[in-house]
Amino acid sequence: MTEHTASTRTYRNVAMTLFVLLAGTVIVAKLQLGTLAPVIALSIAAAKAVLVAMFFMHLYYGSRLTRVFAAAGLFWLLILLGLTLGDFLSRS
Amino acid sequence: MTMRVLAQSRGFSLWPESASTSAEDVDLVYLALLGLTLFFVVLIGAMALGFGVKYRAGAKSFRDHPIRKTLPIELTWIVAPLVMTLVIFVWGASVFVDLGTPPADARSIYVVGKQWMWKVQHPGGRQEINELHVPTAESIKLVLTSQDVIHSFYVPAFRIKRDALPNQYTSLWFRATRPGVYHLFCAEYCGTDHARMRGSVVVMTPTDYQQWLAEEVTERRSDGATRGRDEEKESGPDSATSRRIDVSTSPSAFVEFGCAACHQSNTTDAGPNLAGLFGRTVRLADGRVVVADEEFLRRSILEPNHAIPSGYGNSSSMPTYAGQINDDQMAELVEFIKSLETNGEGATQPDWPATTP
Amino acid sequence: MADTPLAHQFDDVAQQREAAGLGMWTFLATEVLFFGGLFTVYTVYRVKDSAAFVEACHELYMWLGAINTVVLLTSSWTMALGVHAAQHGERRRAVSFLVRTAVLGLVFLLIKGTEYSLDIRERLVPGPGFRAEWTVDPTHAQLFFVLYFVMTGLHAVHMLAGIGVVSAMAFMVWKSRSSTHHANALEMAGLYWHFVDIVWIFLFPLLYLVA
Amino acid sequence: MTTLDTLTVAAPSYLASRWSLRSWLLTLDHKRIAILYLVSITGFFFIGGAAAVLMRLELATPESDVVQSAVYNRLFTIHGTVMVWFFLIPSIPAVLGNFLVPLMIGARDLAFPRLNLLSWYLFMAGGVLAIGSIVAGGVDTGWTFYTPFSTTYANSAVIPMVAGIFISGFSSILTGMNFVVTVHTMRAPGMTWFRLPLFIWAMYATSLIFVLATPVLAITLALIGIERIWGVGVFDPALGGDPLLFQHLFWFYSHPAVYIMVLPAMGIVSELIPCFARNPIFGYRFIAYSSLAIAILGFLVWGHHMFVAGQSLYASMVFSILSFLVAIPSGVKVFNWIVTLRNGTIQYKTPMLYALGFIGLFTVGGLTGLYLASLAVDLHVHDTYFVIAHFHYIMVGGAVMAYLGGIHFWWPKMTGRMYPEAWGVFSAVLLFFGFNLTFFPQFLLGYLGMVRRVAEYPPEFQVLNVLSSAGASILGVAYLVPLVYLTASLIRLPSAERNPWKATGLEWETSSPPTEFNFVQAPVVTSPPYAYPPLGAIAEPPATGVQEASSG
Repeated sequence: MTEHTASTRTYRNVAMTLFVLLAGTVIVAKLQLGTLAPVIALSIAAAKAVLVAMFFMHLYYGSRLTRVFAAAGLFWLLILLGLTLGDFLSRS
Repeated sequence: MTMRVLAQSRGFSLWPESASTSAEDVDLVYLALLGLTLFFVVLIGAMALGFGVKYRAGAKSFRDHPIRKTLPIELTWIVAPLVMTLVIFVWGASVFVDLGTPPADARSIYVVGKQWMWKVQHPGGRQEINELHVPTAESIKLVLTSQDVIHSFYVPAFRIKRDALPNQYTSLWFRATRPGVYHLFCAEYCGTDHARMRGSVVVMTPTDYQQWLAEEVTERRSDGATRGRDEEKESGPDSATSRRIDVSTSPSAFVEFGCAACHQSNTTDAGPNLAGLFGRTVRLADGRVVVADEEFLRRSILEPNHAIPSGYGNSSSMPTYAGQINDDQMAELVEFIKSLETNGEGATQPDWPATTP
Repeated sequence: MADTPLAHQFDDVAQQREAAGLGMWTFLATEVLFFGGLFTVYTVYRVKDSAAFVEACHELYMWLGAINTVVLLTSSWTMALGVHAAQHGERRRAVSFLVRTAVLGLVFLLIKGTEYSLDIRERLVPGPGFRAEWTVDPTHAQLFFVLYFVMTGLHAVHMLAGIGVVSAMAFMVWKSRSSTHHANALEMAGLYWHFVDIVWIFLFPLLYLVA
Repeated sequence: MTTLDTLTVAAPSYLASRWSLRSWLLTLDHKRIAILYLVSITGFFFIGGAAAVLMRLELATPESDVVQSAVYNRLFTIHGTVMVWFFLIPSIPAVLGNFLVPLMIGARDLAFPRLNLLSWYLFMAGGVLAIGSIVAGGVDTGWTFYTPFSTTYANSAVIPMVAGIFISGFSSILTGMNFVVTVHTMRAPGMTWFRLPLFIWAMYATSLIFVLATPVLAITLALIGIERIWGVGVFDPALGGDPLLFQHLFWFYSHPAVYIMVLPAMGIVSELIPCFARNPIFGYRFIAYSSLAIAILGFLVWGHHMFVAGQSLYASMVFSILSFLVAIPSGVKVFNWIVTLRNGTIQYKTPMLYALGFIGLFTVGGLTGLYLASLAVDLHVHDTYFVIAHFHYIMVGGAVMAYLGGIHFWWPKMTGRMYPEAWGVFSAVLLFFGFNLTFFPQFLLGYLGMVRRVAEYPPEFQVLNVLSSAGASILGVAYLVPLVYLTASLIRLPSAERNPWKATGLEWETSSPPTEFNFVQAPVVTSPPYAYPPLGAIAEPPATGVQEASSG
């Protein structure tokens, strides 16, 4: 049977990247960038989440079906968030 | 009392009365949908019945009709209904947009829902409970809010309905066509006596309506109404003449809460000039661009910080009036601000910077 | 993993393993929408009442949040290493990483608890005792703290469950003869742990960095 | 009895294998869990039904004379909550789905039998809490729990009811998870996706909704609980919240929930029509894909519940057009079912009558949905009896008709007994007439302007209300009749053959009732479903055994 093939070195690299991203997000927050700040902070969070999901959670090595399942939750969350927010943002 | 009259005047019927222009618009879309429904019900019913009889077990029917290609058939019953429904969508949406956009000259009446009654406040301060008198042939805009839970203002004869939300203004408008007394219901379940939160809308000819207005005024005067007479005279629908904010003609709430101290056109720039504000598109300090409608005015009084006009810093020096001002006073203030037209000075003052010149 | 026990409804171990993986991901999809409801509430109010939320957010201890993020990211790392060790038959290593993961989880909760107690002292708990002095608007500041406590509280409950599962797994792997015996279950526990980590990855910027 | 093969004689049926109470309460067998669900939801159905009977009794006159408003408000809340969460949502999935999904795909059980049992216990725990809230004085919020009424103003047992629904939500989630994983991983050799029975496609689509929508309801109800218990604001406008946000979250679940009810019903009808028309189903792939289309589109239309609630005009437009679109895949199904009748040899047995009744009533229910999707007309009919009539045509005329059709169809498989055909036909016809008499007048009432959730109404609405109440009494009888004869069939009536309908499908290849692990020999599938032979072949069963099924 095939095993998930991430090596401990991959894990270390991922973890280090995660720490760097965290440092980045804290620094950006301290820079007071105004309206841009939440966008950057959330983009970095998304990048971190993708790293964790792809490597720690083995999505990168997983079947396409598993990835579809992982994406489904996110997709439906976007439906909920998008249409709800759409209402509030388009009120006059 | 009117309820009883209402009850006796109505018999069994299968079609609701219609007494507004909106009723005709909505009925037309409804009839179109009814036609669509009949078409499909007859089509499907005839097919089911035809096949059902012809191919029943024991019937000696020919059962070897060739199976046609599936795809063209499937596409037919995907595309044809799609086109029909899209037509109905566009039609229904355009009527809805019309019914959601009150004409500029509409007369505003404030309606407050509370468990379990409707309070109506006419411009000028006249009030009714569970009754709404309106003239025919004039656009009426109802500005709705609620004191407690969500209610919904529903007049079947006008085919219109709008939820009244606590802490927020919503609105609807109509133009009544036929004098008469019509049901007013609360359509959103609101607690124990929701079923009894009923009233009536009395539609009158313009002459009768003028007479009714006069009666009301006389009654109020003989009752020793607390409000000044100037205000009643001034804040009628035609009174929105060009003028400055004159404390002597402004409603008591405007005086009581000291609005004039900052918002008078000729004072310092402590607060923006309110003349001509209503209905304009204004730019805010945080870059947003909003339309100053009733809801905007209401919220600005309760939460001054939610929208600070560009040029007035980042936080408002105005205190919040939340908890101090009641719905009647709010309606009065909003109506008063609406009645203020540009007084000439507004053009030179950058108080409420418009987005377009 | 020939020594993974096979339940009666499955034909073979591969099928069982696939079912478990899909089941776990399905469960995580429901968790995404469970937290997603809260994220939606938060986002809508953040957009509607941004000024009050920005002011309220300044009251949080950003550094404690950042440290906690480090703790959780590290725990995800040790969890991944624990699963890796179990799959490669290194039983002792697996147990040690699992214990480290659980301990890091406890450290996270400890820091979070400290932060809660500071919040309580500063009258940031919604309700009658909520601090009244806010320049923008106390009502919406309170709304921010309701969401802060609900979201971090729900996350903490998930952490508690995760710590329980990881500790139990550590015990079972320690007791079992072969580390691969529980590798499949351990992988599922790992998925859950990483998911809870991801939730925090989003909670941190949303709650602490909105300014 | 002669058709029982030697294989099944060797192993006892799932019903006969063990008799103790413990063997039922701790069973991991999907078929026994299905029976547990069947018994419990039948109980809930009659609790919800009793509330409906009292409501219709009260509405026979314009005044509140049978019960006062306060009681009436509790009655419609009981009716709504119990029927939605404790009958309709679990009805087809948890009873017929649980029983049939493994059988139809040729598996020994669901992927997670323990979770399956847990889901029944969660369901019962939720149900006990919900009933407890009724005992504790009732709830008067309506099943929609709109804020701020439910959080601040309602003076009734909201918390236990919300907790009960919260807990039973996890039962839905577990069932959905189980089905999704089972369909993906446990199909018999040769059972490709396009050889799956359409009931399985429908259950798969339903499970997607279970898994993806239910958690949002759970967290929303949890927020209601938090707001109510601690008095802090989440949705209460007085505390800075927005009640429309609650409505968004609530309908994000509760609109797709309608498809949880009707998709499985469509799955059943897709099984019944070809079987009793003795004809392969027309447009298999279109029916299969339309289930998925409904499940996905169904998530995008919730805002049509909020056209008059203060939602933005633009959002309303988007939700309106999407609501129109969701009608298309439903229409595709109806047309395909009808055309399946062509060239067939139609037998009007009880399940077929229910299936045809479903098509008629669902068509009316679906088309009247367009009125509510249309922005202009919704302005008038929103929150009136028009809405009540519409969704009862979908949920009762649709889902309940199909559920009863399915129960009759698979009754021999589930219990090993036949039901009395004459009584079956009688109650199906009675149900159809009773239903229409109850709910058709409500369309008229709605357009006349009678609002929902009222114990009192203007007297000019009385005639139609009396008609509706009269229909309800017929409807009530039509539900009691099957309860009686189906129960009696367990004791008195003859045993069923393995395949009394000469139907295709793996569930008919095993004994009636099946053995504990369903198939003595693992089935292998080699042909598409619904291979009903054309004319004349009706005398011969299409398949008589596992091996023959796999080759033919």
